[in-house]
Amino acid sequence: MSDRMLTMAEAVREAMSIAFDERPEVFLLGEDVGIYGGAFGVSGDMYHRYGAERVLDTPIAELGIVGAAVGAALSGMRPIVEIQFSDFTAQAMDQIANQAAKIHFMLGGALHVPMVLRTPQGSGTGAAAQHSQNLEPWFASVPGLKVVVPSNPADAKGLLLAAIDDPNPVIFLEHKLLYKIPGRDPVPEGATRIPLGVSKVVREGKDLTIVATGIMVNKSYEVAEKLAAEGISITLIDPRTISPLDMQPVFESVEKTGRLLVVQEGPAQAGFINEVIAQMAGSSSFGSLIAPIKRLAGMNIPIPYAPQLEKAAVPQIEDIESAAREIVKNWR
Amino acid sequence: MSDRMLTMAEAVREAMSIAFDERPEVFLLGEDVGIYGGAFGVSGDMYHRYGAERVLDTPIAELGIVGAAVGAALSGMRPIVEIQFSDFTAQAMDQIANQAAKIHFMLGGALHVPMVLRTPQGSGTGAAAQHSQNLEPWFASVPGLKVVVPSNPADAKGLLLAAIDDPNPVIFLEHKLLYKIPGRDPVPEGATRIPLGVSKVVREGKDLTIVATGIMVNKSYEVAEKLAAEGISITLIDPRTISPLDMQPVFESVEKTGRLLVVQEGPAQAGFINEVIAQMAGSSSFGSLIAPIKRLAGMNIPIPYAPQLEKAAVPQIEDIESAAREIVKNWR
Amino acid sequence: MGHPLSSPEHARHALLYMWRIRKFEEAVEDLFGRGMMHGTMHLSIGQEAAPTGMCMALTLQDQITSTHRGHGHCIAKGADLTRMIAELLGKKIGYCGGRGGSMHIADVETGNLGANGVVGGGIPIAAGAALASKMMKRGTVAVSFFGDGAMNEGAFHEAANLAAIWKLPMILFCENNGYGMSSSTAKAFAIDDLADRGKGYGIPGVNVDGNDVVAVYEVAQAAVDRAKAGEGPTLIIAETYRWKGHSRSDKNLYRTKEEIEEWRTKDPIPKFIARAIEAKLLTQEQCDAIQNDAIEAIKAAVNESVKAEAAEPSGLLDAVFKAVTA
Amino acid sequence: MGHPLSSPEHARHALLYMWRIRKFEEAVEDLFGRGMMHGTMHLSIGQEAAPTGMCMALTLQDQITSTHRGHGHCIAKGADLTRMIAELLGKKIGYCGGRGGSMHIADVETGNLGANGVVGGGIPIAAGAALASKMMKRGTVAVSFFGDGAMNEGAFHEAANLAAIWKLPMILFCENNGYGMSSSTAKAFAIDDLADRGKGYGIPGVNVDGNDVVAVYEVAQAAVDRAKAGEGPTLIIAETYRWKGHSRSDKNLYRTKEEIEEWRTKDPIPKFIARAIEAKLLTQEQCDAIQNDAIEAIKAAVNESVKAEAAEPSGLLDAVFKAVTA
Ligand SMILES: Cc1ncc(C[n+]2csc(CCOP(=O)(O)OP(=O)(O)O)c2C)c(N)n1
Ligand SMILES: Cc1ncc(C[n+]2csc(CCOP(=O)(O)OP(=O)(O)O)c2C)c(N)n1
Ligand SMILES: [Mg+2]
Ligand SMILES: [Mg+2]
Repeated sequence: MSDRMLTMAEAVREAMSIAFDERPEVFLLGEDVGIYGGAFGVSGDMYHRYGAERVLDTPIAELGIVGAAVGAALSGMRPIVEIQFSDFTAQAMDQIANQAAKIHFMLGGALHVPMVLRTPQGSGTGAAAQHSQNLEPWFASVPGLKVVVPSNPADAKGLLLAAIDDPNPVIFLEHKLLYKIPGRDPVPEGATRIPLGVSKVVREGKDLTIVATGIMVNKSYEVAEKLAAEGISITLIDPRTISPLDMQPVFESVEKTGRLLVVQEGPAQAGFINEVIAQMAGSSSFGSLIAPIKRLAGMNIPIPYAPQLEKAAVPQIEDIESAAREIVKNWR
Repeated sequence: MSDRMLTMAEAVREAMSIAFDERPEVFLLGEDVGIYGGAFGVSGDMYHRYGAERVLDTPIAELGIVGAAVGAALSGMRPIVEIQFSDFTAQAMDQIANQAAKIHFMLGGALHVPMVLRTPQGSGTGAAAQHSQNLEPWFASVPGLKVVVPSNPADAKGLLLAAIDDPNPVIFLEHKLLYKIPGRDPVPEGATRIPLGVSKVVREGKDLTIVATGIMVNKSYEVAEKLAAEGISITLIDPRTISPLDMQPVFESVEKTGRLLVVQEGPAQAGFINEVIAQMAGSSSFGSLIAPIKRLAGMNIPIPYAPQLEKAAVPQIEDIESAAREIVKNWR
Repeated sequence: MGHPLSSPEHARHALLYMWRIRKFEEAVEDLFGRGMMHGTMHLSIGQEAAPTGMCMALTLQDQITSTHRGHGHCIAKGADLTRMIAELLGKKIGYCGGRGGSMHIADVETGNLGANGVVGGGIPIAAGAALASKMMKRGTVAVSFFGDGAMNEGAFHEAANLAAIWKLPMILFCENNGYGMSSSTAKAFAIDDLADRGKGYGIPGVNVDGNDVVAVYEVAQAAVDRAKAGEGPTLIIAETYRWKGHSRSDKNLYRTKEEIEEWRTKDPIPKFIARAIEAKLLTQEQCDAIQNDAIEAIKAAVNESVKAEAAEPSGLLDAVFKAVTA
Repeated sequence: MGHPLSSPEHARHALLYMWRIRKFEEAVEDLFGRGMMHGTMHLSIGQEAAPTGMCMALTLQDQITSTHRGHGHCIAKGADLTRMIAELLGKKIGYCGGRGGSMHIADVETGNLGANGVVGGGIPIAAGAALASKMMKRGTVAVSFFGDGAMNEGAFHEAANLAAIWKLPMILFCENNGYGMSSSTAKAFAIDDLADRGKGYGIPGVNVDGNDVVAVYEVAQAAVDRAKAGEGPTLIIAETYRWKGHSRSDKNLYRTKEEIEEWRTKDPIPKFIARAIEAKLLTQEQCDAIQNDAIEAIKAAVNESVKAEAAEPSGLLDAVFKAVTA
């Protein structure tokens, strides 16, 4: 393995570039993905390397461009469509949920939609309520979409390569705070794929199982390392793809630890992470639980602007730490 | 109390008419709500009774008309906007989730959006995947929206009156199979309101708690009556508003029954009903559970067309019955 | 294909396909009436010339997207009648295996990317198909059929602009039947001529009598030529009328009996028969035989479909995703 | 208000508000540069004449919806500078109590329904405000400010058509600064004249030099008169230019230095000063004093805001819904 430390923006760009080199039918379209290099710099120099035909700048028209991606996907291409902020998938939900997600099933398998929709999500940039959402429940609740939430550059690269290969529509949700920071692990060279639908056990422990997604994986990892020093031993599981969701490692872990903490950035209410809880609460591992399942998630509020408010709105490391400590201490 | 048995379409029309009579600022807009009387006949003769200015036919432009409702609501009116099928809220999600839901908070309370969005949802009419969805997770996961799912005409009337009074945006999801059937209870005359955010205990029992929404309340009721004869005694709770969600009666009931079955028509994965499970699994009543929490929900598939397939896709009475029986028998 | 009046075969094709559509719709109405069909139905009786004329300007490789009122497009593009009826009856051999029904029939072999239950939903998809054609240098065109009502959806706007700026080989084909459900174009538009919509995008807008299959073919062929020459999209507004209600629940409260009657006199089928006979391409007898062929074809399709095996719920879960092959 | 050249007071107002916008934006840039502000910023330096001219045709009761680049609209409509700066600094006294920031400032008292982080998001909202005005016979007009880029969103299309068919008292005011982020109008449109978009809706489209506050006022006043007379909406295309990058991350790779320099010579402020002096409404000295007034007003606003109490997280949960009163 190499020891290349990339940021997530670099890893995503590398995955796209590999796919571009492998297959002529892969192309990228979106607002300002061309000479501007993408609002978050993800496409970067791809416009210069691959030209305006494969790195296609679009007008500001999310419904139209996702629809165009769907139509191109039906016709032999493999579009990657970038939506500048995941909040603006709201404009494109018809093409995402009513068209892309349903076409294969509804048409009796006659057609399929090999499309990847990449979009940055999450808070922390001071961009307020319309630019900071985590809309996982919108996508994860729609049968026919695969939904990926990478938590680090190496996974992002491998998962994106698999997503581009996939014959089905994949929603790829990149946390914008992860774009500029390198991961803990090096990013392998070459076209190493990570299959969709396989959870990753990030670390193992015996007192508590934490399931976290996206940026919360990093925060939970820090907590796990810190609490290890205090003798609290934590298993951390990152589902990586929230649809399809691989619960097996969670069941197995909870059977050992008896305690479960689930963490996401988006609002608690009707949040994606409830799916983890529902599957757990309905499973045969249920009897292993010695504590109520603890859910730590964003407040049920739109993301506020001012930094001190924005921070309060989503789980911070200290919140995870105290939640973890509390469960282990209170339930023995 | 009167003994008027109305259908849900009649009850909704009655509530709108009362609000029209009470307040000049209430109006209805939507596709074909005028002379056509609404795609499901809900507005019926209101066009003739109130005129084209207050029962406003629109072009086919869901984003525009919801946006117009938002703007009118900001400017002193109280619009009721009808979207012909809830599937087409997909077109309007920006105005629903990014505008209506967030304006009050995001603008620091300067403005508010007293708007009701009424829309039929659900399967059972042979209209296939793009006309049959239950999109509760989309709305319930967005802070700033209130979400109502009435299960019978009397509740629909009282809840809609409260929704129109509410200074906040309310999504009102009417199951289309309920439109034409009378409820079990008579619909009171006059302007009786039912406050949003109060769950209803439909019947009480001691062996099992069922939480069901919308049309599943009726199906669960039948099951409860039937199983009562066999000595299985069931508490049935209808949250009525899924956001805000009133869990208190659920906690209290589960403390008595020790068993929980949650039922919804929409797909299980990331479904709204998971919120009930998550709150239960994290609550102090958790220890009262003697059985894993059973979730009964739609298959994770788009709704298929053919009647035999469509039926298989969502919980039927027999499914609820066998789930209920199984929990009670297997967990003692 | 070619011009409907360019040879007896072409004339026969035009007439046969219009009859097929008409007779298909009548059969559907009948099956619904007899309770053998489920769901709803959107009939295009009276509108047969528009898809027939448009599709005669296309090859099998050219693509279309269609609408809730899509039987005509599907038939005109060449779909198999049995698989269509079978779909409506929820049979395994139906185009969607019973999963889609009337609003989702697609036929990959004839380039039909599918009917669509969402008004306007197919327009951006057709733009994407046209984009793929351009990127892959396939030399094909993508036609989006839609109604007058769909033109007020954002989807129309965004797709039209994409087609214009990228000079896509696309045709925006509006079947203007005067109503979007109960909304007349007079109420839903503040312009008299829907073709003016093209001006906002830099797309030529053409009006045509949508009940004249010859006229429709001619504007369609010009638009196809333009698209294939790399000159970009055309907006075609074909004026037509639906004789039947919007769907089963329609009580026709928003229009007059007189209006319906008047349009019935503009029936596209006798209009073309007269032209074809006048041009000495077909005789009255041949025309009658063609009508009969269509009737027989639909009957056979219904009979076969009725007998076919019903779709089964097993396997639905596996049908959501296309399997990933390594 | 009235015509910028109709009196010394009017001339002073026009100049003062353009300076206020300019100096506000400079202050914002400075505060960001010094790390005192959070998030991003969209500056409208160079575009001051458009909102100033438009808003001089409005009363306090007339409403506007604004954009991500909304400081100018907000100031031109009459908002309090301190509460604006305070919002950007996340202070309790800010317009949104620190919850909204630059992209969500609204000011009910001056009829500003809010900036909007969503491109095109405010256009249907303005149509709704105009609808309310019409239904309530308030006699007011609603103006939606938006950029050239927003015109390709479905929201523009659907709202424009509603305004047209319902003859709403609305003005669709496009600040055409030539770019939507990095997309030039040449790339994003296949028409040369954006005002042609009006033709598809039956809405008159008017072009104006957006850097000439007098010319903007004149077309704006005509549109307001038309709207208030019940004749429906007008689309105004005001040609202007943003001197600064789209936002903080912009490296200006999509345009040339020469282009930026050329537009700097078309600065709306000296242009108006020359007109006002020529018309003998203001002297050079008075003009200098006005500039100074603006500078002082902004300084005072910054000073007061910096000292103000920060917004606190407590109470956020209760701020989501407006309380229901029985
Ligand atoms: C997005 C969306 N909105 C509303 C509907 C309900 N609906 C189905 S067909 C129709 C009328 C469509 O009118 P038009 O486009 O003119 O086609 P026509 O029915 O006249 O063929 C409506 C409103 C829908 N299917 N999709
Ligand atoms: C729906 C939506 N899509 C994309 C964006 C990201 N974005 C913010 S401003 C902008 C450019 C807008 O261009 P224009 O409307 O011309 O306004 P200008 O910035 O030139 O004032 C873009 C793409 C957004 N905020 N909203
Ligand atoms: Mg029509
Ligand atoms: Mg611009």
